Amino acid sequence: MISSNSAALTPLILLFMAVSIPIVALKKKQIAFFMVMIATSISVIISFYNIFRVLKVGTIHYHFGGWIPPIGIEYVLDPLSSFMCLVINVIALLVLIHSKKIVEMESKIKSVPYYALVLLMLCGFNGIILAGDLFNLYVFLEICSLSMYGLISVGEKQAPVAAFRYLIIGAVGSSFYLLGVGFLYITTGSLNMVDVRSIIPHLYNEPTIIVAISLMVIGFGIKMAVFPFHGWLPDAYTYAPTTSSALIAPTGTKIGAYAMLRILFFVFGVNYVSKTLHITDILAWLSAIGIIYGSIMAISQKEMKRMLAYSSVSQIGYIGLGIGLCNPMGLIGAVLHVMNHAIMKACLFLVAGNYRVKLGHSNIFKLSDNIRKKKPWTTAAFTVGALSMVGIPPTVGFFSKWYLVLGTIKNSSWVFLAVLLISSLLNAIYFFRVLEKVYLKPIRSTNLEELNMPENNKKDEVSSSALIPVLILAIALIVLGLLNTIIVKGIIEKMIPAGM
Amino acid sequence: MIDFFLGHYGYWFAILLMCLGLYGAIMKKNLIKKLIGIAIFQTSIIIFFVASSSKWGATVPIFDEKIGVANTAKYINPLPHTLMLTAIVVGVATMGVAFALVISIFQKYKTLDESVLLKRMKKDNDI
Amino acid sequence: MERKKDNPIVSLVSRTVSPFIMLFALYVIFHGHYSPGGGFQGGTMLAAAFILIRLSLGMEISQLQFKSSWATPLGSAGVLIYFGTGLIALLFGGNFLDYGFIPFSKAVAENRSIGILCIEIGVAIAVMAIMVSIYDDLLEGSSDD
Amino acid sequence: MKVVNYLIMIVFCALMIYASLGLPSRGDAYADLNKEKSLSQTPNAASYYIHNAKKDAETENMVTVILADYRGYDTLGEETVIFTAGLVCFLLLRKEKKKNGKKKR
Amino acid sequence: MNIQSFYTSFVPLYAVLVSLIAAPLIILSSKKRNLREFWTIAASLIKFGLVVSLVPNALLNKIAELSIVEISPGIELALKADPFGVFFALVASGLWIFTSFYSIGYVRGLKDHKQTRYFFYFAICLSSTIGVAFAANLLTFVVFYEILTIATYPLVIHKEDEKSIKAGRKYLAYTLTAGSLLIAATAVTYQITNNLDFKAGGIFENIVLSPNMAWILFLLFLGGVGVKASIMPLHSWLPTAMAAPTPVSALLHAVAVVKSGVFGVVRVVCFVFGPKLMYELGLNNILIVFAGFTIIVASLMALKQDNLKRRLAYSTISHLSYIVLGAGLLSSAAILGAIMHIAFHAVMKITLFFCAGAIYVNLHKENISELNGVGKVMPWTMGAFAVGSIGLTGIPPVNGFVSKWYIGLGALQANNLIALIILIISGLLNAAYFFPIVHRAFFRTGEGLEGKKEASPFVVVPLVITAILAVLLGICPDFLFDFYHLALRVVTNVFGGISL
Repeated sequence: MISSNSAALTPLILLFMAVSIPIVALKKKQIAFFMVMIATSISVIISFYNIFRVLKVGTIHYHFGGWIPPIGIEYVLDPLSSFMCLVINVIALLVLIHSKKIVEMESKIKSVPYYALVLLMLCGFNGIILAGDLFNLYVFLEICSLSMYGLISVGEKQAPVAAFRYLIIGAVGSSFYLLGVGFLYITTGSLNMVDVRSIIPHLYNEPTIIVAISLMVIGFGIKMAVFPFHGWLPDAYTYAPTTSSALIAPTGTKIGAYAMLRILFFVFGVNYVSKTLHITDILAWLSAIGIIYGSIMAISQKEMKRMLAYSSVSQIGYIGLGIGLCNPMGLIGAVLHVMNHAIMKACLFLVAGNYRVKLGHSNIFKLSDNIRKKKPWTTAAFTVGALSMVGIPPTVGFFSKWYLVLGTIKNSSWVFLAVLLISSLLNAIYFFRVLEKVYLKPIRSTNLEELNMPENNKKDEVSSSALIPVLILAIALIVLGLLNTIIVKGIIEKMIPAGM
Repeated sequence: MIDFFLGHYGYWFAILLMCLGLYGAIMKKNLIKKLIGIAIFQTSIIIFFVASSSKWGATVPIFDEKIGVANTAKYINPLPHTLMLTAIVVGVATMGVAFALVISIFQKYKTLDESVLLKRMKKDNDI
Repeated sequence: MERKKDNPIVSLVSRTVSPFIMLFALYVIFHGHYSPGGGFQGGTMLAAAFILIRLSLGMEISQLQFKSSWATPLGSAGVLIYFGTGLIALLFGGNFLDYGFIPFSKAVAENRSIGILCIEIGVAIAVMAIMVSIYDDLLEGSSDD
Repeated sequence: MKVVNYLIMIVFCALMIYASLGLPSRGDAYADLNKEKSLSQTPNAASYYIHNAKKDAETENMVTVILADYRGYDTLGEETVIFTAGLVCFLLLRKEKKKNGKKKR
Repeated sequence: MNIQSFYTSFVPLYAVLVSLIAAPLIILSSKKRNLREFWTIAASLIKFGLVVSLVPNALLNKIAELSIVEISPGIELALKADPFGVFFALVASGLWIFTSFYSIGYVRGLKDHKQTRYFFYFAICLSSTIGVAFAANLLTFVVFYEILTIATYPLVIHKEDEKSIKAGRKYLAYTLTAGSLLIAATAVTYQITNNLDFKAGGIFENIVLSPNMAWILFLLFLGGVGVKASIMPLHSWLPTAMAAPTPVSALLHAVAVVKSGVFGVVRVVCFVFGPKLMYELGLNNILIVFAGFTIIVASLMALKQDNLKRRLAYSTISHLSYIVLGAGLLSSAAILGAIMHIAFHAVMKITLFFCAGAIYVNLHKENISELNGVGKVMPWTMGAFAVGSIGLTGIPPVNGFVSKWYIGLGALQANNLIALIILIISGLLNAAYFFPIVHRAFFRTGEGLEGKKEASPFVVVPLVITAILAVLLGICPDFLFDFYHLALRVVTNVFGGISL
């Protein structure tokens, strides 16, 4: 029974647990955390199971209600979706382990609805990833968007404003997507992705299709914060509570990227979007601008979380560029970078959260080297994450960059090559700025004696529940870097859509 | 020409509403007005969908013994209606969340004007 | 903030009308099979009935009718009814939400009809509870204290 | 900034009008979305619903059948959406109750 | 090609891993100084032993090859102990022994801070240098090259004062840019040839390459490896990096970093492009022009430096360009000389840096103008310094003469008189900037030197040994380690036969 339904189980289990939390945790709030743990662990196990099954038997279609598409709704479990599911769920599990103490320590978050919303958001992510139906995707997009607004808004004082601005632009984005679906439905008469893919070649010259695709691209562009639509992101990530930003930053924008990829290549067709409409070219150019813009903005930030948020804008550009290159190497780079960026952003945001919890701030200019003495492991993890961000081998950051570089060269797009190389230098600037602060003695410090007092330098590492996930993520960056070929050859190469 | 106009003016009204809604959502400074814009935008999409489902001379999609089900032209297309039921609920939910956010913004800043809000946020940042 | 004295007409009318709204809501829910209507529409009407009482008689009295702390669990319960219906189908060997497998009666079509009814009820409960809970929360948030 | 916003509006409006020119006439019962078979000869969902809703679920209201059965998963999602909205309001606005006031409220 | 028998051997991997394993041990024993330094010494000795064990087979052209893990589809992280790699590894690991002993004396003498960090990164640095030496393909080369960049950074900023931090930033800016260019070049190469394995005679040997493409590619490579080889105008990080502690400077400028740069140049010339292609397209001219320019200008700039270490740095820049010049001449004798100069210059320059460090530790003097009469106080040190100076000027019997001789021979072989003239002029300039120092030290009387003695044996013994080694290698280039035959083997492999 589990094997025949495993394709649909991850969102369902997350949904079930999320819905039961308000009932079960009515009397005892601590249960909420354990339920979250159970739900995410199970979903991770099922994701692993799914990925192996997909590799064994190929694409799996799951029909809800037993109705065969296009009558009913289906879930599609192919290498791409199973891989994304795994990445998202594993990251979520690690971040949530970290959240054990942090959530209640930070501000006064009500843990019961908070954890329920976390699970709902994950359910939304999983639903989007697996969806084989355009409208079903919209519904789950809304689930995860709404819970994201909620999760962001309980942070600092400014958080509701950030969440509201995100809500406005997000609502416009998802409405655009819905409108796109509307045009697509009116023209093709179908909502199923596979079905639409088979119908669309007959309609390539219709203006409605062109408008539908642009609306959808704008919609997902907003969700993935690609360059001109990134406005909501920095505020939202900065003011959100630690757990939220560590959950949303690695996963939220990736979902937009995934949906973009899915819609462009698996619904409209590779040749159509790249050769006829040149939408991928536009995406690539916007991403390239975003890469540079995000990096430059990150350099000018003094708040660590804000810096990481801008660096997200730039890293999303990498993914968008990889999609926009529209060749196998670019796609491999993009998908690998989705995983890579998810891991390293989770790692970095968790470290920023750890600092915030212990120091009460995460202002780069107020950091000094006694934080390293106090928290050597956290800082080491941060270093690995930063190096991966810069693209230093053998971290996986180097390899995703390598594939992207190969992709740009394949297309002979030298400008993008230059952008990729320049951006890794810009990344180096803003990360080494932090590393200098964290590792080196302050050069001009008025209270040097105070800093050197033994009690100030005593080891004061965060609790193990907050430390272990960070370390796992950091180690994963190196291990996955060395083993990236297993992933690339085993899964990512199987995702490359026909016609690429 | 006239036929084309008659066949499309319904869409155009929906499009006009969309533009109105979008205008409100991105141009207005007041948060409530923005929300009204979003609501109009979402509603116009609903109108657009429902308009697409119509068929001249057809009846509501409820099974009728006298008509039978052999001829689909006798019932209007039920699928957009179903989708829009969902979209309505999504819209309502978005509005609920949005109002919750607005209230919590008002609790903290005592204003709903975006430009003032941004200034105060900046002030909070500097502290 | 000083509360204004209750207007007897308002309270009387709303108390009278509220049960009828509920009744009509139930009709809408259960008649969804045959005419426009269903869980969402009925659920919102039910919620409207409760919110009417909350509006006219104030928070304290309306708590006797429907406690706000129950709203979220009740909403959960509504979703769970829906979910459970799908799950039963799954447990009896079908796909998720395949009501044909629910062993209510022999005929598959009839099973489906009953399944639809079940989930309409679930939807109605959830929508009603959540609507009331959103109303309560918004009210609680906007009242200064 | 304002100019850009106006530009966005105008572009959006123009885009939509352009798209609407390609739409089938409103009320055309024989447009693509209402046909029995799609262009690639796959069954058309809407027509299938009209034909089979009564037979499949013993229910007259086709919208209800689609909502709750054919596309029941959407509806589950939609219910979850509204549940999410409720939780967000809960998270944001509901005040923590004092211990003795728990029973009273 | 020659008869090359390949056999699998783990020795190169062990050679890389030895110091990598030593690194965590060093950290773990940070409290016990003696144990910590024992690890360093042990690792350096074992590493040297391992590398020496590869020499006989390398001389027989039995190339030990080992692929560790596939890091990109079709490209493996592979190590190959070919004669050239063994040659460089021999230089690096051999001099590491001296540097370790010397470092111990140095940091203890200065009671330096963060000694554990210092030894830790030292070990990693050496690991990556050996990795660079043994890299079997370009991507592996890039990986280790980048690790080397990062591992050297903490050593450059070791003092943690404003000057060294600025130097570190400059160092990073230069080397990371170079790394990016190298990645781009590697990717382009991969796109063209679909093969990145180093091959004597060049990867491009049998591939038709358009001249424009070849030029762009060569410039990219040159930018990539040229920064570390500090070809002018890419040299300016090197004098600033003098802010680092002396052993680090010795390591940077004599062994690890700059030598891996010139090693890269020779790799690119002989093993990527191949002399034939270089000659056909005239690519070598650019090398000759830049190298000649650098030799003269750097020597001139060395003349006007008063800071001893800075003068040595400029001398290094000029001597590195000897090697580049040798590679650019493309004749067998010139390349033989260039390769031998890698080793011989390393021996001489490390002697000089040790001397500079010894003077600094003992007398706290950094400037040449203060060195009056030092030779009387520290006869051993200054004697070694004199030997080094003589060698760098190119006077027999010190080893500098041998390599210079071959380069000169190569210039004649290539009918390049200008190169020969440059060599002669530079020899004179070398004499002009080194001999005054010796003269000052021995023949002038200084002040404030009463009661000063020779530095600690930890410092003096290594430098005396390296000086003796320099002389011995000058008399018999094959002494102990078969440098001459190894170099000859490399040249034979590259040219298929040799005519001197």
